[in-house]
Formats: sequence, structure tokens, C-alpha cells
Amino acid sequence: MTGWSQALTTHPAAATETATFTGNRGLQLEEKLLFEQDSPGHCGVDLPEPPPHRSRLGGLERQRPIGLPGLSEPQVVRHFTRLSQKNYAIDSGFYPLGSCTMKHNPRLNEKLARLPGFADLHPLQPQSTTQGALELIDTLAHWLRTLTGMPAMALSPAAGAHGELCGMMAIRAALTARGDPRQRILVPESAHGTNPATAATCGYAIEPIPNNPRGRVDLGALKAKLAPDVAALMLTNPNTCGLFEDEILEIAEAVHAAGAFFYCDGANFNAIVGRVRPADLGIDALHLNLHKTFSTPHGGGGPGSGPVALAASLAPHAPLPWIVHGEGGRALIEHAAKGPEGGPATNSIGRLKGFHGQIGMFVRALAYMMSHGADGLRQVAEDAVLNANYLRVRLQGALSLSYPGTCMHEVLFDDRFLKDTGVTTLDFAKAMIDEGFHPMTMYFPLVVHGALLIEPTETESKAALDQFADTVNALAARTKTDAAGFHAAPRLTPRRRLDETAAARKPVLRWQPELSKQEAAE
Amino acid sequence: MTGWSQALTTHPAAATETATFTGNRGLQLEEKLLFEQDSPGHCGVDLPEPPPHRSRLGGLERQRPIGLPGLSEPQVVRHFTRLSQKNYAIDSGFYPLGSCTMKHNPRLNEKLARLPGFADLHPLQPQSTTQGALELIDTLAHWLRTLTGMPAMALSPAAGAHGELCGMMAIRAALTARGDPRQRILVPESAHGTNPATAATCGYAIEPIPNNPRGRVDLGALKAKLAPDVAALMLTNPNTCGLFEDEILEIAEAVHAAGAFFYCDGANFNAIVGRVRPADLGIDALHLNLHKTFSTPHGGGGPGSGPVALAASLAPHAPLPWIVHGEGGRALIEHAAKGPEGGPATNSIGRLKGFHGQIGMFVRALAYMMSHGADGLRQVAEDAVLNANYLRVRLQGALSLSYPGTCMHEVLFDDRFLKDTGVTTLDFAKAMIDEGFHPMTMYFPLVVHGALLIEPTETESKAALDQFADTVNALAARTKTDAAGFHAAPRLTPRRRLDETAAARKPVLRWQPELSKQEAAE
Amino acid sequence: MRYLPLTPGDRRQMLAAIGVGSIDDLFSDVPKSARLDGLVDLPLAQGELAVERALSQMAAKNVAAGSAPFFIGGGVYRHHVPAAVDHLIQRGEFLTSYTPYQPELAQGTLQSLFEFQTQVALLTGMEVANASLYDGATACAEAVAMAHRVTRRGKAVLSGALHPHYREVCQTYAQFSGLQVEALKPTPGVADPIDLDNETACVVVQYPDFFGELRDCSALAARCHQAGALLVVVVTEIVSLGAVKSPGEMGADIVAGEGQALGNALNFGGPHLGLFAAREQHVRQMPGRLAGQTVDADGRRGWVLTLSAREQHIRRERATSNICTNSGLCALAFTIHLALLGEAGLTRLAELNHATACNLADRLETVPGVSVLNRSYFNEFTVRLPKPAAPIVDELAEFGVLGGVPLSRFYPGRDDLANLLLVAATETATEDDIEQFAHALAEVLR
Amino acid sequence: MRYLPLTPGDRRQMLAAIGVGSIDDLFSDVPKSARLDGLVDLPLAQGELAVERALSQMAAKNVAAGSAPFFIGGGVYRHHVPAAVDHLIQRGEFLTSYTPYQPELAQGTLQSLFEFQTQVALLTGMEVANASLYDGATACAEAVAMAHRVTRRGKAVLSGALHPHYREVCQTYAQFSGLQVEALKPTPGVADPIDLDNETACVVVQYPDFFGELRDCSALAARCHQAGALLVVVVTEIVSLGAVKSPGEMGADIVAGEGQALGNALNFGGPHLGLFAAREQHVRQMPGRLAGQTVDADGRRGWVLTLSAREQHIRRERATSNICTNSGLCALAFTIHLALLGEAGLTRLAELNHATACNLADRLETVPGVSVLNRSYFNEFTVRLPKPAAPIVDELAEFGVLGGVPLSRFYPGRDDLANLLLVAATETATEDDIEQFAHALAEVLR
Ligand SMILES: Cc1ncc(COP(=O)(O)O)c(C=O)c1O
Ligand SMILES: Cc1ncc(COP(=O)(O)O)c(C=O)c1O
Repeated sequence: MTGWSQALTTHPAAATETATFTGNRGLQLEEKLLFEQDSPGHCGVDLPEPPPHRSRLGGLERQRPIGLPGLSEPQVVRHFTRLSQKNYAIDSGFYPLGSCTMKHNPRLNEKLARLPGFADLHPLQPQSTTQGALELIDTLAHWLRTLTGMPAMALSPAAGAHGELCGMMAIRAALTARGDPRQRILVPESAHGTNPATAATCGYAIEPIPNNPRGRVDLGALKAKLAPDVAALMLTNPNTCGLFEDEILEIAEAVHAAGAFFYCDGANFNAIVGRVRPADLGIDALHLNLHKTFSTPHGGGGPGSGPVALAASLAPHAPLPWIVHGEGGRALIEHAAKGPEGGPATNSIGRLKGFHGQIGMFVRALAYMMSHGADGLRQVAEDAVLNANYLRVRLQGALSLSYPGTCMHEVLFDDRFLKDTGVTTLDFAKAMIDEGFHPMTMYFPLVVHGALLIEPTETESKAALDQFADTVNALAARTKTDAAGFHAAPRLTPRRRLDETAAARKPVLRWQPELSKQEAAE
Repeated sequence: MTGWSQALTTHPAAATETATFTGNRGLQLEEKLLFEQDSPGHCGVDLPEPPPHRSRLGGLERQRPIGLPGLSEPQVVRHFTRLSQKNYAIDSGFYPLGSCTMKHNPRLNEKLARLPGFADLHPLQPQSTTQGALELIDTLAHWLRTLTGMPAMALSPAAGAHGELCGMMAIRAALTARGDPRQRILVPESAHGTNPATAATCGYAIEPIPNNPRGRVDLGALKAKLAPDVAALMLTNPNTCGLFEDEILEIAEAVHAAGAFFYCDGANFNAIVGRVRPADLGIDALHLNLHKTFSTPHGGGGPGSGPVALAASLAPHAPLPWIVHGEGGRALIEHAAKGPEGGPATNSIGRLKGFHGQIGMFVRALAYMMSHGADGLRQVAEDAVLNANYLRVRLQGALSLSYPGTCMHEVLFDDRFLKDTGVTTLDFAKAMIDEGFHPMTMYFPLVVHGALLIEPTETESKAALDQFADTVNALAARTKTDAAGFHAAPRLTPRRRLDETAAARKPVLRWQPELSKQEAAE
Repeated sequence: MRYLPLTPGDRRQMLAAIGVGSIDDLFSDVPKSARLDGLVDLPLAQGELAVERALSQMAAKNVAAGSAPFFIGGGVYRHHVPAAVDHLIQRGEFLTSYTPYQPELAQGTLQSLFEFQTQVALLTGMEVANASLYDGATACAEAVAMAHRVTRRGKAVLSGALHPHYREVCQTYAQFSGLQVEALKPTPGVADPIDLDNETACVVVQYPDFFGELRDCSALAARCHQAGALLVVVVTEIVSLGAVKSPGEMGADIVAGEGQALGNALNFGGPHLGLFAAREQHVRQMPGRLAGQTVDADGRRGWVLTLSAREQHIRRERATSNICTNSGLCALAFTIHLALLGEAGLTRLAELNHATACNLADRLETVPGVSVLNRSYFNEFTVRLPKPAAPIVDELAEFGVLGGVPLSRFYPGRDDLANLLLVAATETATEDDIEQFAHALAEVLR
Repeated sequence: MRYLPLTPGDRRQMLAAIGVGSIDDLFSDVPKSARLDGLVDLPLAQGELAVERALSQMAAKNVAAGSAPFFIGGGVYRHHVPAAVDHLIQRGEFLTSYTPYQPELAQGTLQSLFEFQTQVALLTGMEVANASLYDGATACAEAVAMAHRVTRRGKAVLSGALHPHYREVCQTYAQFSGLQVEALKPTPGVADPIDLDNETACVVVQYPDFFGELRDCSALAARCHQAGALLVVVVTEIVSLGAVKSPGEMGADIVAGEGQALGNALNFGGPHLGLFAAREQHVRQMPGRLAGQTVDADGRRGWVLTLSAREQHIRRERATSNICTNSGLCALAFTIHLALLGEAGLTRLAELNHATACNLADRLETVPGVSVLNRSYFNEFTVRLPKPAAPIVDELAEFGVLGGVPLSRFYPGRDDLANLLLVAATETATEDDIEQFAHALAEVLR
């Protein structure tokens, strides 16, 4: 329990007369760690006496306490309610985090994903009892095949990066099968970090390729690097500068001419869904983020789902399991033909995940797609691009637009407008927090200095965009006069600017009894 | 859109450097009225084309627009999420609102109340299709009869005040049947406003009776007023001072001796559930607030449920409908024997509500009772009383305890401790808001000056009580030195102190197009 | 016990701090004879799993409306409620807060009530609306009592086509209040013979009426006003106001309604949502809470509960009503659903309901011996069967069809109404549902 | 479209502001040949009611685990999840927020991750844990890759009693990484013959093992450490650690686990929750995100994501893993469920599971021809049937019993395992469920 004076010293930002005894600030409530609220022996779940039995634990009975705290249900509900109140979310406001596609998450989808027929279904039940789930997976695959124009979908990947792994392994398997092992992957400098990381996981060397002044891949440089040992190009389209790779057909042609594969990172599919089919761009493999384009909620970091669309040349290498249509309905193939003891078959890259995929995300994504339909999905792409371009014109006067001209679903600015103000991209982002907005993506992509990447998505109203633009413009003007104000931001959040350097220097990654005692002492 | 300067003037509380352009303050977000976010023609629900048909509206087709605003689903979800974030609730923190029994609301109960078998059931379905619902009602009645010790339960009343109406009408019906119409109801000055209001609704005159210096009914004064025209005594027990009426048996005896009935307001049943049966106190009728003792959520003002326990003498006058056990299971009796065209029968007071009662609340209350069981419910009373007495001893040094000695589930203080400080009970309450607590009940009951009525309930931990006590004690000390600080409270809420006088002087009870235009202009 | 935070150790410490030896000492004010030493005769505490099993088994003994072709109305209507509604009303900040007595901690509830009042006023065509009452029936009884206060007259005339439960509740409320209630005889398809005298406080009519008929009450309103009486219009299916003229437009002085149809489940009859709207001049005679606009210490717009001088906690025995807890969360659900619908959505929803009902009526009339009584209707109407309706409805249930309500359930004494069946259809009824109903009806009638 | 706030009017205004004539102009960078003029060949937009009907019909074609006596495990376990868990994870502030890249707007997510990491470290008996991976199988593959990095050795030895899916995923991940994976032959009831050489990076064992057996791996840990290899212990039923010694206590260097059993539904296999814990000395070689404690500008304690220099968005091709999105919300559900259970609750839950499994085993052994293979187990064990298990399981399903998984589903090549059935029982199995299972099994075996 802290006293006034301490409340004061620990919270100088608060003028004396608004210091509080508790440290709470009206509806902003402080909350200790679970471990600091332990009532030993207490429990928030009532379980019956275990029936009498003879233990079969083979002498491995646990001897020591685990160290978990005991709380009642009311305390736990209040704890997590208070924690949630320290978060910002799409439900609360505008969240223009570039490359993340933070769009509205319909509650219908949450409701349907919880139907017992989907949520309370075990992956190892007899298949005769899971036909509806197989139909769900099949239907989702049909929608995604139709939207991408590609012949095969691998649905098991758990997220975008996992999808990349799936696609790149399929490529490597195909090359190996072809007896033409290759060493290198070409990756634009603007690529998301998962791209090079994934390529490396497949044992490849990474060859960066530069952007041209228009923010696209430099076709000349690309061609120059397309040697016989290049396995594939990993390209993001629309790219992370929010631009469509307008020479993509030439790129695909060059890549294929060199005997390499064309992998496309489809995380930005929201910009073109229903208007462009990746298959028509010469792409051999592409992953989709259901948790972006198809609105499955991000949940503070996951779970996601990253299905991969494969060209006919790569389809035979798709991971297990597969669905086939048999006499008795649909069947799940869990073992590839000649796999040693169920291990990877010579064709399939094998199993990528414990079970059949992120079914809970499939339900949400399918409900989302069915709700929009062919017409609504096309409208999604159009409104996403319209909103981004509207912000581009509303903001380009005050911020420095990195690449002139039309953008797709997101617009990239850099920090030239902050030159000589003493304000950084980070400071600018933190000032937006006080204004009630989630900042745009900062310092990514790496191809421009102090990047500010803004993706509004299609689920924001014009009024929301206008308020955002007015605010950013006002802040930009203020950078000229009040650098100190920006350095001190944010001031109005439950915590002010957090020291990330200190955190990394001496990492404290878990609660420790001693530690907390110290703190209590302080 | 407001500019800096205005943001400043409209928010002087905020020091210059924390003024914002939007008026938002980090996670505290401003939100306009729905009607100020209209996109004409827009809609958040997709409905199919109506099938072709010939209109049968009899020429009454609506000609003019209604004037409802058009919003999309994302806007509506964000609107109400933001509004919710401006509320304080049990889920967020300590809510010691005296006489309101703000206890934890288990989510299990919400889940069960939404089972299609209960929520998606129509009150007019053939009774053969609703046997489970009748069983639910019957089971709830059994629990309540057992806990009150009384022979009959009338379940249809929608809330406490409605239960009072039910009970008082039954009393009046019994007296009428007895051919002994009486005129007056005795009501202690400490009674809740619904008591006199209800008695008046039954056409009775109200006779106030004073408290004795011990905060209980003055037995002498009561006896003096027990004339032959007294129909009933309406007593709250434990009473609104948080005290048990220790002379209640004498009171009951005197009331009955005078040929009157003894109505008890059971809103405070939480203090004695499982430890005292109202039947053993000589009570003839008593209502229970399922939304207090039995934890059905308050929902910002309702819905509730106010079942009434009736003595044998009053049972024949219970309202419709009733449940009886027949051959084919349970049956709902919706018409009393000799009721003219289904109107009130001579015995029953008739129907009090559209249908059979607050079934959704019954499910929650029964789940709550089954979860606690006979043992847990007794523990509820004990912990509720223990918590209140603990706060009494923790606070009686700094606040002025109205009545010495043990209290029940709530403890009453008055404003003597504020004498000469220039701080009022209201100021004190508002200062607690800044500290992150919901204030106690203010200025009720009316029998003491500047009342502060504190009811912690059993679902608060000792740690929560200690933090509350430390804070209240610190605030009490501060009243001596910083009256101005109290007058300016609250400072940290989405809105500072609201002008209730202005609101009543020139009532604005709805949005008007003109009004909002004005405001926009401002 | 999972819901009780105190541990045995806490209890010991606290008893010590209080200075008593045992918990019993805190109950010493209870007369000895009334103290229970042991436990009451009820089952002991159970975990979630056990409670969930037991109550799910009870629920499973009911036939959920959604599991069968469903055509029941009679004052409670089954509409599709968007998932966002239930999600939002379950947010702890709405669900677990009390009546907004501390406005600085309840701006969310207060603003949503202000929006609710505005929506209700707009829908009903009235000037002001309150923050909800228990349900439509009690709202109707409160309207009669209010007319009594406003006109200081002693008689209320109730249309025969008023929902019988509403009539009964009015009679129950009025029986000891010195107000005389004249309930006209229910005669489906025939207009009420209403005469007014200078003792008439109000006339209460339902729109659409209980039998589904739509009647313009403009003329009646004029007559009432001439006679110095108030016209109370009751609306039990609020969605109808998306399609037809508002009561306000027709001259109603008070509108008492049931709001369940928007945002709320059937709930076997409760909780539902009482709507209450009136003319501004009578606002100080209105029952129930009112949210009003004001400003805070910084001059910023905000909301509070206002005009509480009408209410029991201030005015006590002279209050306009004894109501305290109302239907707050149901009102929130109503407001969210209507916010999602908006002008265009409600209009479309109403049209869809009407169209479905029209097609149902046409289809049912193809069944031999079945005829529709109504000249006009919205989404509910009365059909005449060749046999008593009650047994027919039970037989339909065995065919897995929930096919309306027999009027005999409301008017047991009235043999002349025995063959009449009240039938409703909303947007949730599919063509296939209609076919199944018609088939089953043909079956049971042959 | 209910999800799209822009109106046609907004679109016109915005196009004008942008200075283009039509939306197509914004897509002019797309090669003509790749532009779709019309709509793709898929159904048009549908309302909630229609979508809900369609997907509910699909769901209804599955037999939900809760609707039948249920005894399936094999790496996914059906436990009762308190209602508070699902309520809390659905709060928009948790559900609809992104990875906490702006810590000042994500203290809720960050503190709960810090609590999650602590819980996982305590349960596994390890020093540090990360903020989750996709699932247990990928966590296992990441553990093998990490051992490769830490030891700079080229061989991983996988126990034959490791979950076959985990083994396959390790093989998939390793196939192009230059790491050699030696998978031992699955032999239920027999300990692995493990030899270590100086190329061995790690040995991977499961605890309890895939066939349910509990084996003390302290000795193996010692051997590994002598040989300079790491011991990776896989836990697929995290609830077991409420009853038995932790892997850390037995000397594990890395624990890779599946956390679904706490807080999460079966979900037909996903999303689930990858747990990853290790010794502090190796923290900079760990995959995945880490939440860490720090202070804010006012010196108050707060949380951030830390040590991101290990991660792909900083380190790119030299990152410890390519993982980005993980299983955040599943981790939150895990943390809330475990917070509710606490020390006492988890201990009781584990005991209850074990007791139920013991009673199931005893009951099944009363069925002629049925014998339990295990010497020890927690809540899952392997039984030998007199006939091939696969058809038996299908017949049981026709009796309405979901009675375990035939090992042939995992080892199609292995005729010697054809008669073996893997059976699990948790606190959700009633005595009656056990009786029904035993009866049905006796039926189909006779
Ligand atoms: C362009 C791009 N590629 C790949 C990814 C990785 O996707 P995930 O986080 O689902 O693994 C992301 C998401 O952050 C991304 O923005
Ligand atoms: C003592 C007492 N009596 C009666 C009531 C009225 O109950 P309700 O609000 O449910 O009508 C209350 C609740 O405010 C109360 O505290």
C-alpha cells in the first residue's frame, strides 16, 4: 500500500492535486500480478472428491508444491477484466497498423466457432462422426481456390510464417524431386522478416534484391541475380510499401525462365481479393493470412491460420493430411502412400502441425466469406484501397510520402517531415496514443527511413478517417514547436513510455517470489 | 472536430501539456450519440428481399421516415464498446453500494440462461413442450420455500417493488375477504422508498414509525400506533441501517395481536440466508430480490426478479399463474376458478405481469443456489456479515458510526465526521471515485444525517477490504486539510462532476436534430 | 467455494480484528428461537460441471422454438437477434453495474439510456419516453394509472382487443386504487363500441390489436380529446412500427409497449421490456426513470438520471410509481439491435415480416376449412378452424410444428372463440416452415 | 454490407478528393490481363440468419464429444473449462487487439503473457518459458532445432514413444535443415534403447509417453548431460503435471508441450497451444516471443516484449525461428483456467483424472479378452483387444460411444499394433459413461 507522497513521486506526471492514494485514476485501475494475490489453498474451481482408487503413477508422484497462487473466481474475473481495460483494440478505436490488416471481427463468427459440432469435436474421432467438419474444410478450400485461381490448397499451416514454410518446403521438395537442388532464394529488402527467416529454415541462403525508386522490385537487378542456383523468388504483392508490383508478369516470366519458382507472400491479399487472382500473376505458391484478410481475430498475437495455395507443379508436395471424396463421404488421408512408418512420403513434405489445421479459424473465415459473398469480397478490396488512398491525399501535405502515386491497401510515409524537429517516428507514434489512436506500423519496411506504414482497412468509416487525418496533421504541425511534448508522450496511458532497453539488458521473464518481496518492500 | 484551444477551454482540468486535439485521453475515448453518426440509408443488418406479396396493412402504411440513424456493424460495436468503457462495474472493482448487494455475477449463470431450451422458449407453447421450464420454476420455488420456511411462493413479480405490490395486495385481498377493510400501513422512517410507494399504490395511507436510538423500530411507538384500522406493518429486516430487528418476535406478536399482517421487505436477505428462516420470525409475506441475494446481474438497472413468500393465510390470494402437478406432468394454471373472462378471480389478486415471471433470472438464481448449496449459502451470509463488521471496525475510527455494536451485512455511517470540514457526504463520495472505488450508498437511509451506507458483500477478499479501508481512512484525514480538493472531485473520470440541478431545471430527455446541429456549430 | 474469496485464515484474522470469538457472535441479535444451527434441507455445494449437467438436462426437456417450424406470437415475437447484441450486453461494464446513481461512473449506461429514450420516442411518434418498465402489461397498467393522475377521472375503458394479459394486469393494479376499469367484450374482427363520459380518464386500445387487426385510431383520439380523456395506445409487436403509422401520428397521448421483439429472446415470458412514451406536457406524471442531458464541471456534455422528484426514493408515498429496478439490460439490447437496423433495416425487417405473414395466410387458406378472419394485419392474424383449436395445436406439436395459440387459452369461458387460432410469422420462418405447417394442419384436420 | 461503413456517397466524395474518376483507376497498377471485371464464381453476400443456418447445419453433421460417452485423447484432452474463461477471452480488448508492439496500449496482454510464462515455467519445473508457439508438435520441432543451435551437433534421437505426429513434424522441419533425425521404433510398454554419441544434439522423450506410460527420465538426463546432449521432454497432457514430478525436476533441458488441455476446446485439432520452456542459460537461443518486466518513464513497473533480437523481424534470416503470430488467445485461456484452478485446484483436477482413468481401466479389464498394457499411467493408457481395434472403434461409434483411438490410425504399417487401443478418461467422464463404454465394448467383442 503506497502513501500520498509516494503516489506523488511515482507519478510526477500527475499534478499534485490529482495524485491518488491508491494509484488508481478513476476508471484506470492498477492491478497486481496473480502471484501477488495468492491466498494459499484457495481455489476458483469446485471439483468433487476423487473416487477411491489405487494409484498407478509408477512412483512418480509429485513431492513438491508447484507454486501456483490460489484465487477465487471473483478475484480472477476482476483481475483479467482490469487487465483487458489496459488494452487498446479494434473494438475501441482506429488501429491502422500497416501490414496487419486490423479489420472488424464479426461476433457472428465467434458464435459459430463455438458450436459444439465444431468446438467440441476431437481430431481423432472416427471419421464417420466428423463429416461436417471435413465438409467445412473442403468448403473453405473451395472458396480459397476460387479466390486465388490456384488448383490446390494446403490448409494445415497455423499462421503466415508457417504457410511460408509450407510453400518453400514444397518448392524445395519439387526441386529435389527434379534432381536440381538449388541454394539461393531472392528476397526483396522490403520483405517481412518472416520471409528470409523461413527461407533459412529450409536451408537456403538469402540474396537480397533492391527496390527501384518507385518502391517496387528492381527488375534489372532481379534478372541479374537470377542465376541457375536460385531456387525461388519470395515476393510480397501488394508489397510492404503498399504498392502493387506492376511488373509482376515480367518478374514471373524471368523467374520461370531461370527454372526457379515464384513464391508470393499473400499477407496483403486484402487489397486485391475478388479483383485479382494470384494465379493470373504467374505465382507458384502463396500463403494467405486468414487472421488478416478473412478477419479471424488477432487475439493479442494469435492464433492465426495460413493456408497455402499451390500451383499444379507443387501440389504433389502438399503437406499431410489431405481430404479425398470416397464412397462413404469425405475421408481424411493422414499417411502418404510410401511413407516409412507414417513418416513423410517421398512426395509430400510430410506433416507440418499436430493435427488437421486451425479448424476454429476456418469456421470464422468461412462465415466471414459467406457473409460477404463474391460481391462483398470485391467491395472489401475496393474500400480498403479507397480508404488508404483517401488517407494518402489527406496526409501527404503534412507527412512525407515515400513513393508518389496511387497506393493499394496501405500507404507508406517516412520521417523526412520530422527532419530538424528533434522528434522521431517513435515519438510521433507515442503522441498519437495520447490522442486515442493506435499508431501505424513504425520502422517497417526497412527500405525507407523511420517508416510510418498506415493501413486503415475497409471497416473504417469516412468520419473515422477524417478525425484521424485531422489529428495527424495537427500533430505534424505541432512537431515544429513542441519536441519536448513528443518526447514525454504518452502521458495519458496506464503506463507512460516503457523502457525497452532496460528490459533487454537484464531480462526479467517471469515472476519470482524473491523479486516480488523486494518490490513490496520498496 | 475541436481544435487545441477548445480542447483546452473545455478541459481546464487537464494541464496544458496534457490537452489533446481529439479530446480523447489515451484509452479514455470520447463517443458521440448514435444519432450524430448517421450515414443515411446505411444498415448494420443484412436482410433478404421480402418475397412478393399483396400488402394487408389496411391503408396504414407509414408515410414519414422514423428518423433512426444508419450505422454499419463495426461502428455500432465500437460505439457500445466505448460506452461500456465509461462504466464502473463489479467486474472492475469494489462496489460497496449499501442496500444493493453488489456481489460477483458468475458467468456460468449467463451461459445457462442462454441455453436454447430456456432462452428460445415461448411462454405460449403447448405445455407438453415446456415441461423442463415448469420443472425449473418448481425447483426454484422449492429452494426458496426451504430457505424462507414459508409454505407458498409467488414467482411472477419482476422486481422487489413488484414483489412488495404482490404481497401488499395479497394482504389487502385477505382483509377484504375477511370483511375487515383497514386503511393504514405502518412503515418505519428508515424504509426504502418503494415501501411507502407500494402501500400507496394499494390505496393505503402510510403511517411512519420512528427508530429507537439503537437504530431499530421503536416497539413502544409501534404498539401505540397499532390501531384496529392498521392493515399491516412493512418492516425491512435486516433493516436499512444494516441492523437486525432484535425485537422482531415481539413486533410480530403485537402486529398479529392487532389483527394486522406483517410484511417484511427481504431485500437484505443476504445477511441471513441459510442461518435464519423468515417464517421463524412471524412474517406473513416477504419478497426476495433474486438480483441481490441470488446474484442475477443488475445490468445497469435491471431486469430483476422479486419472488414473494406467503404465509398460509395469504397463499390463497397469490397471483396467477400457478403450477400444479397433474397426470401428464406439471401444468400451468393461468385462470383462477371463478374469474370472469379470465379476469382476477375472487381469491387470487390476479395477474401481475404479462407472462409467467422472469424465467431468465430464475435460471441464473437456481444455478447460483445449486452452486453454493445449503452449506455455501449459509457461508454467504456469514462472510457477508463478517466483511461488513470488519469494515465497521476498520473505519469507525475515522468515520462516524451511526449505531454502535455489531451490524449485519452492511454498516451505516453518518456525516458527523465531516462537521466543520466544508466537505459533504457527496464530496466524499466523489473523491472515492478518483481513487478507483464505487462510492457507498449516499444519503440513505434518511434516519441519519448525510448517510454513508457500506455493503461489501461476501464476494470481496480481505485484501480488497483492506485497500478500501486504508483509502477511506486516508481520505477522511484529508477532509481536514483539503476541502477544495473534495469539491473539485472527481477529476479523473471521463466526465467531471455532473450538474444534476441543471438537468432537472430544463430537462433534455432525448436527442433532437436541432439540438445536435447547435452543438456541432459550437 | 469458488465464489467466496475469504479463506479460513482470513476469517480467523477478521474475527480477531472485530474482537469476537466466533461468527455466531455476529448473529447474536437474532432471537435464539430463530437461529438455525444446522443446514437447511437442500443439496450441498456443487461444481460447474454438475450444475451445468443438471440444468442442461432440464433445458433439454423443452422444445426450443428454433428447433421446429414456429408460428407463435400473442405478445412475444421471435426475431433473429444479431450476435453483436448479446456479445455487447454481456460486457461486464454493462452487465455487472448498478442503476447509474453515480453518473461520473456510469456515462456508458446513461448515454445508452438517453439513446434508448430517443429511439422509443421516434418509433412511437411521441415526444418523450422513459428508461423502461418491467414489461408491456405493467406499462399498460402504469399508463392507466397515469391517465388517472393527469385527468383526475375515475374510469378507464379497455378495448376488447387489448391483450387479455394486459387487461388482467390493469384490473389487478386498479382493484384497490379506486379506479374503475371497464373492459369491453373481446370480439375478434369487430371494432369496440366505445362510449366516453366525463368520468373517463382514458381509453386503451392495442395496435396492431390482439387479434392482429390494424385499426386507425385517429378518430378515436379526437373523440377522447373532445371528451377530455387520454388515448392510450398499446403496441405489443414494436417491429410493426417499421411498417405502419405511429401511434403518435394518430393522436395517442400515451404509448405503452412491449420491446422484447427487438434485441431480446423469448425467455419463456421474461425478462421482457416495458416501453413507455408520452407527450412532453405530462412528463412530470410519468412513471419510471429518465436519463437527461447536462454538463460537467468543465462544461462538457454528459448524462444523469433526472426528474427523480417523481420517483419513490424521493417522493415516497406520493411517487408516480413504486418502480425501482426496471429492465435496463433489455433496453440496452433493444437499443443495440435497433442501432444495427437503423431506418433502412427496420423498414426492411418490417416489410419482410409482413410479406412472410401474408404468404403464410394465403397458404393456410388453401387448407380445407381454414379461413383468415382479419381484414388487415402486420405479422400476426387470427384463423378460424373447423374444429376447436386447442387440441389441434397439441396435435401439431406432435407433428413437430409449433403452430400458433388457441384463443381458448386466453378466453376459456368463450365457446364462440374455441375454433379460433392466433398465428404469427416473422423473418425467421422459412418457406419450408410454412409448407410443413400447412401440411401438418391439413393432416390433423382430416 | 453490414460490415462496410462506407456509403455510396462516401465513396464518391473520397474518389473526388483523391482526384480519380473511378475505383478502377486505383487498380491501374494491376496488369490488364490480370484484372477481373466480373465477380468470382462464388455465392453472393448473405445475412447472419442465412450464414448461421448453413454453418449450423454443417456442425450438426458432426457428433460433438459432449453428446456421447467420450474416451479419446492421443494428445488432445477434453476437460471442463469454467464459463468465466470463455467470457473473459471474448472481451474485445483481448480478442481484437494485435501483438503488443505498442506496450503502452497493451499492458493487459503483456501482463497476462508474463503470468503465462511464469505459470508454464512453474508447471514444467523450468527456469524460463516463452509466450507460446503454434502447438505441441511444432514446439517439439523447434526444441530439436534449438538443441541443434545450442550443441552445434547434427543428430536428434526421438523416442519411439513420442507422439507419432510430433515425430513426423520433427522430420518435416528437419528434412532440409541438415539435421539428422533418428526415430526409434515404437514399442508400447518397452523402454527405448537409446544410445548417445558425440554427434547427438538431443534426445526427445514424451512424459507421460504416447502410450500413457510414466517413465522417470532422471537417469536419461544424466546420460545426456554426460554425452553433451540436451534432454527434450515433451508433455502432451499438461494436466498430468498436477500429479507427477515435473520434467525440470528430472533434469530436462527443454520442455516442449501442448497446452490445449487447460482453457481450450478440442477444436477438431486447432487452434491449440504450443508450450516451450528451457533453462535460463539458453534463453537467447529460444524461439518465439518473450514478455519481460521493465519500468515506465515514471519508474512504475510495466511490461514489454523483449529479447526480440532473437526474432525474425529484427534478425531476419539469422533468427532463432520464423514464428511471428503465435497462439496468444489460447495462452490467455490457459492462464485464466490455471489462475482459477491454482495449486489446490490443479492438484485435485489431476487426482480426479487419474482416479477416473484407474476406474475405467479396472472396468475395461472385466471385459473378456481385454487387457491393459501399461504398468503406470496418468489419465490415458493402452489396452489390448482380442481383435483389430479400428473396426471395433467404428462399431462403438454406432453404439454411440466414442471409445478411444486405434493405434493403427497412427501406425498403418504395423500389424503387431493392430489390436491396440489408446483410451483416455478425464473428469468429464461419469461412472455411467464408463459403464456404457464397457457394455458396448463387451457387445461388439462378442
Ligand atoms: C507481409 C507479411 N508477411 C508475413 C507475415 C507473417 O504472418 P504471421 O504473423 O501470421 O506468421 C506478416 C504478418 O505479420 C506480414 O505482414
Ligand atoms: C431495502 C430495499 N427494498 C426494496 C428495494 C426495491 O427492489 P427493486 O429495485 O428490485 O424494485 C430495494 C432495492 O433498491 C431495497 O434496497
